Amino acid sequence: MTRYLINRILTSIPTLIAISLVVFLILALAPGNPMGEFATNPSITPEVRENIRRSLGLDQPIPIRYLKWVFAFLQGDLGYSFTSRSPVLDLILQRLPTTLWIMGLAYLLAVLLAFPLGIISALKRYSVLDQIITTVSFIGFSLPTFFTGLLFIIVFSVQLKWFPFIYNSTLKVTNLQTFWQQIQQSIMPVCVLGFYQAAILMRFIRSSFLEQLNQNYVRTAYAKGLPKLNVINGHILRNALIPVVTLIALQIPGLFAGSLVTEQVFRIPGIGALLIDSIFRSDTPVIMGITMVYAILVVLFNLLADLLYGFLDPRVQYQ
Amino acid sequence: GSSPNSTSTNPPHSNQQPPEKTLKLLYWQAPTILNPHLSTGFKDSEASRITLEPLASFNHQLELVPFLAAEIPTLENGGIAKDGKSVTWKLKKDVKWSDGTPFTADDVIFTYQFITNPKVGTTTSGTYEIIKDIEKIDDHTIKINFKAVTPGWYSVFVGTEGMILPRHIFESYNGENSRQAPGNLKPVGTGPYRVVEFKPGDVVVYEANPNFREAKQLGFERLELKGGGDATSAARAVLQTGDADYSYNLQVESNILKSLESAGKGKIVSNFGTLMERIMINQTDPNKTTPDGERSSLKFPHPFFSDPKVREALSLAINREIIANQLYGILGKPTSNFVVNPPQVVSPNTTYQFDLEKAAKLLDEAGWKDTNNNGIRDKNGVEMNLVFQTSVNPLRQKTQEVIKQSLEQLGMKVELKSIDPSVYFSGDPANPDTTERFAADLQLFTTGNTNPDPTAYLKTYTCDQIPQKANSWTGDNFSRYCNPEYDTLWKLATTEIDPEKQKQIWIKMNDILVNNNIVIPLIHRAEVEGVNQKLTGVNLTPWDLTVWNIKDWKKTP
Amino acid sequence: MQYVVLNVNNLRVEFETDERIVTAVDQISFQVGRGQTLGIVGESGSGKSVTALAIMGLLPTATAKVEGEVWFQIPESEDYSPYSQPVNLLQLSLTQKQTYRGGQISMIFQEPMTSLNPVFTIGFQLTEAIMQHEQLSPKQAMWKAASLLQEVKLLPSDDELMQQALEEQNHQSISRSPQELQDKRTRKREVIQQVNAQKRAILDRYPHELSGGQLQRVMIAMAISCNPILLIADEPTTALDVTVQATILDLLQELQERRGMAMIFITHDLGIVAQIADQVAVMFQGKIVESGTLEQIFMAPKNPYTKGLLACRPTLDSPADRLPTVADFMDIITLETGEVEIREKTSTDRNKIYNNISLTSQAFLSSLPSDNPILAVKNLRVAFKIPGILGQTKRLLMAVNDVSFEVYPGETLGLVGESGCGKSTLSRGILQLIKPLSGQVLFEGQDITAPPLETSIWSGIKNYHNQQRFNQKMRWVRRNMQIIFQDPFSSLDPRISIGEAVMEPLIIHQVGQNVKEKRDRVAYLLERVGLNPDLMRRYPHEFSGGQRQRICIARALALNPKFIICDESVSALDVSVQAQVLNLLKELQSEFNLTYIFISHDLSVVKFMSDRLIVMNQGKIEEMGTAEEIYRHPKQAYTRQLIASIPSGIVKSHPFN
Amino acid sequence: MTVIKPSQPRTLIQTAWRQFKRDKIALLGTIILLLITLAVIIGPWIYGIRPTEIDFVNSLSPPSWKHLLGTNDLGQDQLARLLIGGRVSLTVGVAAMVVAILLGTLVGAIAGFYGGIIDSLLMRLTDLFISLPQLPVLLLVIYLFREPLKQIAGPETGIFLLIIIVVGGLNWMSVARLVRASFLTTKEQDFITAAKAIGASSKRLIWVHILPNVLSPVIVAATLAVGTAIITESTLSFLGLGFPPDVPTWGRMLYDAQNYLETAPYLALFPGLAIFLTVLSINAVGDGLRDALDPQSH
Ligand SMILES: Nc1ncnc2c1ncn2[C@@H]1O[C@H](COP(=O)(O)OP(=O)(O)OP(=O)(O)O)[C@@H](O)[C@H]1O
Ligand SMILES: Nc1ncnc2c1ncn2[C@@H]1O[C@H](COP(=O)(O)OP(=O)(O)OP(=O)(O)O)[C@@H](O)[C@H]1O
Ligand SMILES: [Mg+2]
Ligand SMILES: [Mg+2]
Repeated sequence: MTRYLINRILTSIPTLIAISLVVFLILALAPGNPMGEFATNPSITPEVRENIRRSLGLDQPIPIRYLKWVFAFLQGDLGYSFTSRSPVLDLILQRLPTTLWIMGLAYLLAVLLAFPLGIISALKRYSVLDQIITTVSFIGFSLPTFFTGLLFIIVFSVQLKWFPFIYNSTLKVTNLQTFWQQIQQSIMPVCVLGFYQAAILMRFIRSSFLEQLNQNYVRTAYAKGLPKLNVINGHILRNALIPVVTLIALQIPGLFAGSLVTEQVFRIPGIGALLIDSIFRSDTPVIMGITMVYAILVVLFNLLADLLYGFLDPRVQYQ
Repeated sequence: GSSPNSTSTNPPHSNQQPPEKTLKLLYWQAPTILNPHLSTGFKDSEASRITLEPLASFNHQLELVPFLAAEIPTLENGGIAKDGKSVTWKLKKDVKWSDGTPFTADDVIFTYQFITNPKVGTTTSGTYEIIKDIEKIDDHTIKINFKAVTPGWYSVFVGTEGMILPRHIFESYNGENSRQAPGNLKPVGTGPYRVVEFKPGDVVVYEANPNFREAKQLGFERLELKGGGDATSAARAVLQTGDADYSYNLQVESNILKSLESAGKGKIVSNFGTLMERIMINQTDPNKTTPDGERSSLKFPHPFFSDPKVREALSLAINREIIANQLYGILGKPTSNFVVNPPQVVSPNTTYQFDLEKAAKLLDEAGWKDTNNNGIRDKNGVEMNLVFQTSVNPLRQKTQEVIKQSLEQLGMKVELKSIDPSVYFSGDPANPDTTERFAADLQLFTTGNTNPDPTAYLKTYTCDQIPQKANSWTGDNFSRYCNPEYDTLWKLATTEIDPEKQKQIWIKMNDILVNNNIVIPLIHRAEVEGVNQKLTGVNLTPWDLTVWNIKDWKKTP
Repeated sequence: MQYVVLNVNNLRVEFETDERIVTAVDQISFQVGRGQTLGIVGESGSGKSVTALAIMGLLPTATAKVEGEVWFQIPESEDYSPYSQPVNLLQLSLTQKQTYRGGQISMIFQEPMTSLNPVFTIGFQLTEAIMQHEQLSPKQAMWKAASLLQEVKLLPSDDELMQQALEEQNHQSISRSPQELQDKRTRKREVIQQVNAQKRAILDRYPHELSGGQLQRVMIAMAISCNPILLIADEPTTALDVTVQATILDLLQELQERRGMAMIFITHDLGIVAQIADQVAVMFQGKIVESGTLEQIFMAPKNPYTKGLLACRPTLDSPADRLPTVADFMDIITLETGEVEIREKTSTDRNKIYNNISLTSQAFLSSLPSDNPILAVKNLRVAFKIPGILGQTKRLLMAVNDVSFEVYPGETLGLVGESGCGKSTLSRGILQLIKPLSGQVLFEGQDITAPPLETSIWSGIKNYHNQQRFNQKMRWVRRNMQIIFQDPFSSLDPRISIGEAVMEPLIIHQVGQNVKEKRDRVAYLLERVGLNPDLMRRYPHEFSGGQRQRICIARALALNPKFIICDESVSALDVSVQAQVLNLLKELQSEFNLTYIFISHDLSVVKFMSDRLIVMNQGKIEEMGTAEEIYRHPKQAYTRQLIASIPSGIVKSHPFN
Repeated sequence: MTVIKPSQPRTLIQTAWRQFKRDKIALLGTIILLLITLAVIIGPWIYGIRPTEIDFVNSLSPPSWKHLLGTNDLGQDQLARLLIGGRVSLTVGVAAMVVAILLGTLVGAIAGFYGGIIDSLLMRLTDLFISLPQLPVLLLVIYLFREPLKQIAGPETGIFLLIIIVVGGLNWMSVARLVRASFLTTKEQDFITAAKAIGASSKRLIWVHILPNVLSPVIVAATLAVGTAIITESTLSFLGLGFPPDVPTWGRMLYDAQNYLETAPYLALFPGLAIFLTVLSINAVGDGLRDALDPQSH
């Protein structure tokens, strides 16, 4: 087991190096430039521009920049943002709580919705209920989130005036009142994201369940005289979970970068919003930092998914 | 009320903090740094301007208002040297930085050193190149010596680019380590409010600065400047729901703004500055390539736009009224001038007109006819196919479509192209999609003078500003227009001390560009701010940031 | 008649598939008495499982329509007062059914491998069944589960376990100090602890850690856990080999006697029924065509279908060159009303078939050694790399260990041995479908062993020539050596029509000028194996098991091979179908002058087919000789055990002799 | 005893079709999909109004007989735009899906079939693609290849090719994993050994025997991918990387409509409905196909 773990971790190192190299090259070669916004400003002369480039270290050749970045990264230094001139790590850490809160809640909501609905529609396959659930889930993933988000704002903020639509990241939860405020401002983004994720997850759960329903062991369980609920909860669920849990584990790194669009719509200062802003500002250190953290998470959760798989399914052995 | 919760169904928590004490500002572009000299956009300067101040600023009547200066230098009070080569500023004596340190002439001199230090790489250093040196006369007097005769002495330490930094904070960061300076993220300033918390790209929280000169008169205890999102919902927050009190630069189509404003929570305030939306006509051929791969090279004049009649026809085919009324509404008005502000230097000699028939006649006269009956005019085998590029922005795309429709009626084939702004304006010499490379026949964008003195702005049409491969595409003369007469006028303008004569030169230069249809001015754009109905004191000027007088902002309960 | 536990009256089951209604069980009636065993026999698809599931109430409610009555009555001696009135199982509510299921009526399913939940330990699955019907604490249930496993002999009895533990202790105690030896009480406690640990260890195993036979025992333990009054066993031994089958049958019989259960035993094999049943019902296309006591059915079968079933199973002393098949005894006639009727064939028809008995194998055998062998296997070793637990060092499993033998043209070499002894691996090794570890395979005198595995890309490139030569040779080998697998369904690609499947070798080896020629050959082959060539465009799932096996045979014959390996080619088939296929193989052999290696775990089948026999055990050859010799005078204990485990049938006199 | 019941022999396609016909939802989906396709193909010819015609007098007018689905803020006819835009959206969706499925199947098939070093290399490549941040990659690829492709294929086709390659090229990973897993199980089955025994080459094993058997999960993935591609295209328009602004794709129309949700909700309703109906019916067809193509399920 430990050997397996070490082995896996060692093999993921080249992957990470390749990712960092590819992303770095892409960023270095890509169009755009951190000074874009001042381009039409007549007072920014070519010399000024050159000075700025030098002060950002952009005058050095790409391989040297890359090597510098790698060495700093290995020492835990993610560098400084071009635009805000603050340490990348600080920027990421600053936004982590918000991301975890919103994305985490959204995913939780998705899981809580998707499981019962997916299971019900699998058990009642082809029934009216199944068709309703399926249709709703199709609606869920055929509408872009920027659109559903806006719809929510108009209905719940503008018309009904239930929730604020500007996410206040300075709100500190100190008592029940502020907690309630925090809940209020999180409901809409969490729902928009959660429904979208739930729609996708539900389809997977449904088909995974359908696959198990006709297995022989299910018949055995009924033959023992077990009530239907026990058969579903005890026997089918665990087997159907195996692929689904792996899928969930693989999707979790995605939460880190989050849904860029939802964050944009509700002004949630999450890591996803940071990434997209940085891309538009060509803020290479921030993009590199987020990407690498993301890549590491992907690799880690890949491993976790495998371990989980082995844990859930006794037939799997690590080689 | 102004907090987001005041609109919610349960009121109790809005009592927690009296809403009048907090001012909520909403910027759909979020600030990322609070050092205006290192910033990359106006959003950063806006947020910095709340804590930092220049020596003085122009108000919209073009009068200089002192901030850190004790008085405005004039010829009469001896502040402005007779030879036009220096200016002497007297500074206020009782000013303290927000941490209690007194403000002195050393801070101004340090700011100059910081800005011009090439290792720091400030974005404002270009403006300060005109300075030879700064002398410290005493602790509260400085004398700025210019390299040459400088009629525009007021372009340094004044307005947007003139904010003074505290020496004691930045002294040890005046070099390559400037990006580590804590003052970039938590500035110490002389302004009315000081920063309590800053999350780059998200929010800045300010509180009243107890060391401010007029601390007692401030309207708020606390300011929250929130960033992110899109312009429409920012407008919605101020105009429709009242979630915010003020929002900056609402680049939203005017019909949407109007319908949001009808909700009654807030009003729209337009600020006609210097920005002008223009169509640039390429004087060189973007489709011909030199042996070393250069497009839009000076070697190949444009096949049809080098003909003045064709350019005139183009200008006649553009319906500025429709564009202004239908698309811009309150956001802009049609214009025929290159320099649109300050009013004193706007040319009275130009007009615009929309007349497709006349345009068609001009084209016929110039020999551009549809000889092969494919719907497109041609001459000597050259078809009138043109590429029209701009940046991604709904208003611009719609403008493009309107123009395209007229041009196609006229018998030209138009391909529209929209480029991501971060590429279009990047100035990246390696990228063919920049405004500098101008690999198209027409391009559309907005710019203007940042200073009441338009000399630098008018320089963009001098011959030495043409971006070409030889100078690795630096220079702002994107149209590749070269006219010795214009260049001579520009030289004159830089040394003319008599304001009236200087004004005449500027107007003449403007007329050359417009009447030759080198540039087609479309719209004088307004910057639009959303202001809560109860917020008073907002008084915009084109020559400084919108929060320049935030000390006077108040909110009636 | 004894006390009747189950009384089935006019049971009728229909399935509503999308286009038509299938009557799977058609008006059947039977009774099962206490302590009695009813054997239900019939070919695949005759409705046996559906009957069982209908009694259990496990048919899919959405599509199945069940009519008739299933009366279940608890014997009076048992103390089940509320239920002593007979109840119609078909009319119970879901919750009422649950109390019967697994409690008073339980069932053993056909496939033990998939009938247990792979993600739970067998201990969990057993205790779950126990606690469903009895008020026991988890701990008590666990001990009960352990004792059930002892009852089904998956676990040695307490005494034996204790003995083992004691022996081990004595073994260890040599190194112990005398003081400890004296402390008897601690020793006893240690022994008990060890016994308990052993019990727990087996309960903590997962299904995949047990063999098929072991799993079937777990299923049986589960089924008897709550002292059922009626046990339904649906082909409980089909998936198992003879040795395991024998122990399971013994076990069931013993359990039934001890507990006095009523049992319904479903199978397609009359030989097994003979061993276990008291009453027999013969099903054919959803109907019971004949029923009666065991003696009645075996001694005086009335229905021609029953007669056919009885005759078609090869026995160890059946000398015939051809097996009788069901078709020899009856014709199926579809009446104008749409009903199906069975008509008996006249015996003259039958005799016609038996007249063409060819040369005796004795004479043939004596001529063998003078020929050159068509295939020679020399010191063949085939190994699998088994990954050690949790990625530790790999070890080699010698599935075939130093095997040498020769096969002569025209003969059939039988290969027997219990499951897992390496028969399939050997055949794959011969065909080079697996690379042997060492040894040689000579086909018609040519070495066809694959060149050694390339260790690196460079040596691979260097040996490119060798590889090319080998590939060339392989094409020739593939044309001349073929294999027919055990499972006809999984050895046909479900998405390729059978015509294409048979044509595939022709395409690969570019036989035949054009498509038409190829198609003609396919038609000929299909016809030859007894299939209608018009069915060429159908897909495997549209055929029955026997037909599918014929398709596989046709495919193997397509290239006119000289040599065919039949790897358990009939094990998965009904006895009645098995007879047809065996006959076909024999006919083809004489017609095309084929040489066979015939693999099976069923000694009687192998003996019927083969001239010479090889008995394999744990990768090695145990015994080799002529079939008669080995059967009459087995030299090895292992061989004797194999012979003993074949269901002999209690029928003293064969109905046709 | 086996009796061959005389009945017409059927091909797999015929059986599949028979099975498919019985699935009412799938059938409905097919019909809707056909209608939509037909509408966007011939609709623009029949419907007289040009989609680009600007008419400020009639801007933002609600649905009426003159403009069946109303007009946008430039006074352009929404139905005409919807029909023209549908062509682009549908082709982008389908083509990007084809790219993703082809790439994914290829990688998955090779990795699953050959195993060993090739497998682990390809799977690392897949990991790499999964952890790539897609936006910068999009920016780069479009920047690098827009001009050359425009030279070759013209402005609209060029960007079209680019978008399908980019959207497809960043969505193949899940398909690859799926196909690989199915390959691993399928290649162990007896019929593969049987095919090897008659001398079938690796190529034949992959193409003729294994691929058709792993098709059904791929089909489901494919139907999901069409919807994703249509929506991704709308996000691309949102980033300014999509088609020229005067090409009204459905996603772009939806994006443009967002500011008019209160004043002119019909602007969002119809493109939204179009995307939804298309995605829904494609998914229904996919579900039906999966069931129908599995010969064991009949
Ligand atoms: N769920 C079902 N839906 C439709 N038809 C079914 C179903 N289950 C069984 N059948 C049909 O009922 C008939 C009897 O099947 P059954 O499983 O009882 O056969 P069997 O005698 O047990 O065969 P085997 O020996 O192969 O197990 C078959 O024709 C089968 O196709
Ligand atoms: N692919 C494999 N990997 C590892 N071990 C294997 C593999 N295939 C077979 N074995 C092992 O090799 C031994 C011989 O297997 P083989 O399949 O040849 O047995 P068999 O005699 O054909 O059995 P059966 O009658 O069940 O078909 C068994 O112990 C089996 O577990
Ligand atoms: Mg059965
Ligand atoms: Mg075998």
